[in-house]
Amino acid sequence: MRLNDLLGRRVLDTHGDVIGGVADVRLVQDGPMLVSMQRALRVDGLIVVENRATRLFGYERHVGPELLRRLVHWRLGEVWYLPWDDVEDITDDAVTTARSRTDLHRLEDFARY
Amino acid sequence: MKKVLGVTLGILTAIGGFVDIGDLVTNALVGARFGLHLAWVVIVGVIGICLYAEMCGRVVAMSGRPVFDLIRERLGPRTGLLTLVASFLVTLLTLIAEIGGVALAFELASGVNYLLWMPLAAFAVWLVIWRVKFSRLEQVFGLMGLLLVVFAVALFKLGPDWGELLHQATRPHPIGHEDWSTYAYFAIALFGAAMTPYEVFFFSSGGVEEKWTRRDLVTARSNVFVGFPLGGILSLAIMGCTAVLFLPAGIQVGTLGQVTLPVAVALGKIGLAIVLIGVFAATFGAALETALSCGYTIAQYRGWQWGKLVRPREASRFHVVMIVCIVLAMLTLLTSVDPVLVTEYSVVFAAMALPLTYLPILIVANDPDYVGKETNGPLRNAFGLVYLALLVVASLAAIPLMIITKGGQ
Amino acid sequence: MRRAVAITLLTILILSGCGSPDQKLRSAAAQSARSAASEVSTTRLAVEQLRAQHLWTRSAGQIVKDAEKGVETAASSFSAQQPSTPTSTRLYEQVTKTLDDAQTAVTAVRIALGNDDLAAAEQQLPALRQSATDLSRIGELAQ
Amino acid sequence: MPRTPDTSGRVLHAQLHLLDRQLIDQADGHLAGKIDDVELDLDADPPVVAALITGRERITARRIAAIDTAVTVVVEDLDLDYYDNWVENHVIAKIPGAGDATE
Repeated sequence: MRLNDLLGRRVLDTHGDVIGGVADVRLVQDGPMLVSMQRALRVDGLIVVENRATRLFGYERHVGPELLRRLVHWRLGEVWYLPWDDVEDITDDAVTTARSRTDLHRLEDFARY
Repeated sequence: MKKVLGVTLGILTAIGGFVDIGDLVTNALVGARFGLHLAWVVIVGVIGICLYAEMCGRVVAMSGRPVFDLIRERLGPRTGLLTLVASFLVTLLTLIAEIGGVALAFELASGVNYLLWMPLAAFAVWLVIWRVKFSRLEQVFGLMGLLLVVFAVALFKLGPDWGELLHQATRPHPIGHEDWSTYAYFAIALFGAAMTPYEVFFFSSGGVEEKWTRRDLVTARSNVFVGFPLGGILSLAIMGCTAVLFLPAGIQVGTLGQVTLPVAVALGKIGLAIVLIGVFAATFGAALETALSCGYTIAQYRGWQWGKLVRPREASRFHVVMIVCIVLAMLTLLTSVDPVLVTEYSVVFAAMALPLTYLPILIVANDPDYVGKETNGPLRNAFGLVYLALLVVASLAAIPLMIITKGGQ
Repeated sequence: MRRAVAITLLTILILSGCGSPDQKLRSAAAQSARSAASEVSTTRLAVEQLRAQHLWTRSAGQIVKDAEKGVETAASSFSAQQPSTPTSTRLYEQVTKTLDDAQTAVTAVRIALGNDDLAAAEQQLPALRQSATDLSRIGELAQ
Repeated sequence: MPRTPDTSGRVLHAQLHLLDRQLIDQADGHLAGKIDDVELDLDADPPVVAALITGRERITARRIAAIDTAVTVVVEDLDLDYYDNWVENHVIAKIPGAGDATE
């Protein structure tokens, strides 16, 4: 699957309600060993934003002029983190999760790196 | 000692390199029409370019990434492409104006029509880019551009009423037959001339060409914080000269000859010779910078090999872009369009392209992935945001004002 | 009835925003005169500096050549105006004559410099000064 | 407090850190295009980044040598310079001095 196809795709919760769109894919470099003696980039989960804008400008990481970051976040609405285990299915026009909107985790609640 | 020399050389180069045809024409024109009543815009513009050029220099020194890499990374391919088209067209327009400026300087010195000089100037620009090392090209034309200091000398020699000049400078409002719309229009033109986008493209790409590292931060900063303001003072001297000489006589500036006339009045033939060499160096140097910037922006957006630190054949697409641009500039000038008029429009269009160019710089200068611990402090960010707001206002107001004032008439 | 028509016409005229035809012509005259005055004064300055040996003949010639083009542009843009009342016709004729005088003087200087005849160019100085004064006066007619 | 994601390895964001980044050839340090897209293998266990896409070329994940402000890759037999070479052979090489260093 191509990243550009996944970005911006609708995310549906267990009730079939749209909760937002895919904004980014979180990768962790602890996958299987590759030939080049590096570990593969494992897909850890999806960053989902309420207003389906696809550009976060990297602001999920709390950098940048405060005012600009707030402006971006205000446009994005809620930002959630959807761990890969919670992703149920990816179809041509939507990503579905087993969770319901109310028990999604906000990205901010996860430890920053 | 060698280090001090390097820093001094960098500063001198920055002063000479700051002034180009846009600054020459816009400052002279504004001085003749508004006196120093718009001088504050030059100061605002210089602070802005210092602020953002310093961020660029820091990002380059810490990460090795030039500005257009950042623009595509942070704005994505689509908005990035929009920024590319806008800033590329403005830079090309500036290149046309600079090559025209070189030819006009020769016309003034020789009395031979500039259209005959123009192909020669264009060819020389290409040849220097093709054959001469980056650092040499920057230093030679930067240092020769310093000759424009003659404008400051001329201003003293003209013996102006300094009190009157200060009086004008501290009263920001239109005078005589001008109204607020032309006042605002030329404020945007001056702002665009001072902060024109190719300056950061060239500055940051130049940092990569010269392989800046963390150790070169001092050089980068001294160039920016000493060189650019002194370049700004040169701009003000040009404005002062026409304010003293042309404003009372009701002379409006529309040709390069009129731009240089105050120096001849004050210092005679020697002054004229010096100012013509200075104008040649400034416009020729800027023609090199804009031609290179045309190549830098497209190559950096597409990820092609670019730069003068490799042999031309290793960066073939980069060189082809520059050749095409120089040929386009030549063809445009052959339609006998007035280069001074092209300059007047180019600085206003520059103002329009600015916000999308400077936004990614501000974002990345805060990103530890790029600059490590050297992120912007709160003061820099506050200034950065104020300027971003100013740029947005100028960019939105540029076209309506251009229509209302019929291009500043 | 007649009165109603007159009022309507007046309203249209005011609403159309271009003011009376007289005013329109005055404003065009002022603008052309100001740009012509600029070129005439540039020529005057160039000749004076040449006399003081502050300029090369070639450069002065180039400056005057450009000024001549500028005066021509100003004169031809004004001559395209359409005077429609007796007052405007009078103004039109007067301004056209002043612009013509300016053009003649600048052209004479250009020719003199082309022939390296500084004396002939200097002879035009009084005419240039007079022309600049006249043009400036017209320039004050409107904003 | 929700479970903190497993952070034993380095954390990257595909769009932020990979997409639209500059590619660099590890062999000679030359610039080799931009990352136009990233191919994810979501059916693998665990799901991983399978390849980087630039223009028409596909760079498999095992060729990635380093990910920094630019991404260094092992190019070897990949033809990333196809267009650059074409322009070089048909235009630039024909101009005198194309192969010389500048002075």
